[in-house]
Amino acid sequence: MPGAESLVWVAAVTVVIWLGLFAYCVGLARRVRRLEDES
Amino acid sequence: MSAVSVEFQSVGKRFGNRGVLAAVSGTLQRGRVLVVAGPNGAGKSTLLNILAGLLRPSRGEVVYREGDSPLPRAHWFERLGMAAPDMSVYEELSALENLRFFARLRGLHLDSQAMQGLLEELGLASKEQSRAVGTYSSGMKQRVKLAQAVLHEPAVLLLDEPSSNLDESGHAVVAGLVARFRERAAVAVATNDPREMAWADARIDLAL
Amino acid sequence: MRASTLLSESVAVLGKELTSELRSRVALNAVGLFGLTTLIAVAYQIGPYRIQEQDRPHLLAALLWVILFFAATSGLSRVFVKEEDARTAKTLRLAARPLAVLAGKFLFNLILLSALYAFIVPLYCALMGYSVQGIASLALLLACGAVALSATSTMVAAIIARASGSTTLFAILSVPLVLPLLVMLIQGTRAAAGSTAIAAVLPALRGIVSLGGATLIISVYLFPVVWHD
Amino acid sequence: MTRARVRTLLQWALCVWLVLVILGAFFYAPSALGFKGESARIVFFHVPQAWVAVLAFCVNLVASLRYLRTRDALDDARAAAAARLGLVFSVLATVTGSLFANVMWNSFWNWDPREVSIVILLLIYAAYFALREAVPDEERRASLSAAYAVLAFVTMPFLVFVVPRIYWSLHPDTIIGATGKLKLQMDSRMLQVLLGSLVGFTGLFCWLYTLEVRLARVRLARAGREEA
Repeated sequence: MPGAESLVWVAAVTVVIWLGLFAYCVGLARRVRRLEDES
Repeated sequence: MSAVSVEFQSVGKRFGNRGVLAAVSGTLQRGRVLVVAGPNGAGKSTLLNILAGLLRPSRGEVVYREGDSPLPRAHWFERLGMAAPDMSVYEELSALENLRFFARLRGLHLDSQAMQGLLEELGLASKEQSRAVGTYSSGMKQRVKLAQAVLHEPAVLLLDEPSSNLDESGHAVVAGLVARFRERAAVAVATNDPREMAWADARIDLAL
Repeated sequence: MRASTLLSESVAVLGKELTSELRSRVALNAVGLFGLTTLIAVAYQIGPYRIQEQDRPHLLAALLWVILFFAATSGLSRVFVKEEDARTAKTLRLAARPLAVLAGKFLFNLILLSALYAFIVPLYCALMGYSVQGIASLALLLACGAVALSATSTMVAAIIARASGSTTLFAILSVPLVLPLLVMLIQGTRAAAGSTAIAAVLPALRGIVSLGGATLIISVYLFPVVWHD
Repeated sequence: MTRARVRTLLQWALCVWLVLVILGAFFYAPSALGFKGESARIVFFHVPQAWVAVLAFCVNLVASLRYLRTRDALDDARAAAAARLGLVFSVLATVTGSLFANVMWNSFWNWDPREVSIVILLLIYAAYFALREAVPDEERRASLSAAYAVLAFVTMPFLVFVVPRIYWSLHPDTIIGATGKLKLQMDSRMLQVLLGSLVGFTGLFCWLYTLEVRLARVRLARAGREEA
């Protein structure tokens, strides 16, 4: 397998995972902040 | 064995968001029968379970005292006899085998005659005693359950609806049992039956 | 305080289990029939000659444990659920020490499992033409496997009895705990089939004994929590 | 307000660190020899994910043991939070590992011992949540799931050390190799990135974990107020 092709999928997987983790973090942080402000 | 008393202070229980018992206080002691009355769902059984140490109260606390010193929780069950609608005996075993099993668990050295005598006292004729409990009528099962509760002469006796499924003669048997234990154990009876409420020396009325 | 010893109480619980079981035969029938059915299905469909010579050691060992595991699951999960169903759990809880209950139930499961193994394994060897070189090491492996598997399944059975009591939950909870054991047991059986030396099964045996032992020790600490809450 | 400020600072530090790790994984580390193309770069994320999955399992154990002692609902929430994160990261580790296996050996799954181990870990987490779902009463749910967590932890050493040792494995030896020492000959720059990534993922886990615990604390406080 040529290097470029494998680089593409590694990059794609990395991007997907990091976007997912980032969304999880931000969503969680926002929920915590909202709940803590409410109380 | 010296007398055991049970004190409970503002005991309450909730399951999730549903409160089943609001703060209740009282004392169980020898010579005084405590009757817990109230409509179905008011928390009578819950209170008895908490007193037995089978259920952790959400608030308040229960203290057992033997003589003057508090009794550690690990020893509550040894002093306790309890009969309740959700406490069955083994259906595959006969009444006698059941009693023999519970006697062995509690380390009692009872001969068969003592156990037969107890069952007869509770109104279970000796020819019935070696049949499997599964073949009994519900009234006869109730008598075996009561025998299981008092087998080891407990210092604390908790009876939850003791006359359920029993006829007139059965009711008299329970009355006799309560009278017998009033002087040697701390007794609590949870009931709806006006005749049983008459046994009360102290009474707690639970509301919905 | 108590006149009875833990041992006599455990024996009482075990005796009660055995008497009830001999009269109702629920677990015995479930385990025996399940085992026999899967065994016959496997033997009929695959038999001694369908498997290529080079695949025999792997496949026969794995098939044996698949049969034994599934037959056991149906019976072992019942030990505590039946107390909850018959409403005898609370009566027992008040009368017996938790450790006596655990010991009695564990021994009952162990006996049930041993009976299953004694019944199915010789039949399997005969029907599938499975020639085992190290009979002694296989017996040792089966004995240790029975102890480890009953330790795990007794604890899981206690947990599910307090949860929902469903056999599905039993399977879900026990699979991850039992899988490492099964892997080692299959590995050990393969070794026992190929060699008479006990040393051949020793690596697997060591793993099974330590995992089973660790589970038993931790159960002594955990069981009162599960049983009382 | 200082505590909130420290929190914000740490968050930003973590973000910068992780961006550096990602950049490092692609531009700083050389491509690994003996692997197809650039596919080995996934290792910089795969290994830390597996590590966090195991770490979460340990945190779950500690919280469960604490719960059994204190009977504090917050400890139960801690255990559940750790398990939730462990589930997420073990799924990620499984997926990345499986993709890598496909590139390397043309098969997504070949029942390698290490794959079996992570799958069992995954099954344990799934079983843990199945158990929690099945118990409506909160106290009983807490104590049963704590007991199961402790019971499941017993299999842990067998997953990590024993089973992979008995079996032959395709998996490159990494941090905890079957022989117990670092075997994979790594370029020093690769090692730097990998260790940096491990630190970063651990930080990420800590952040997520504290967020989950704060969430649980607020919820418990609210339930307590409703009761009063």
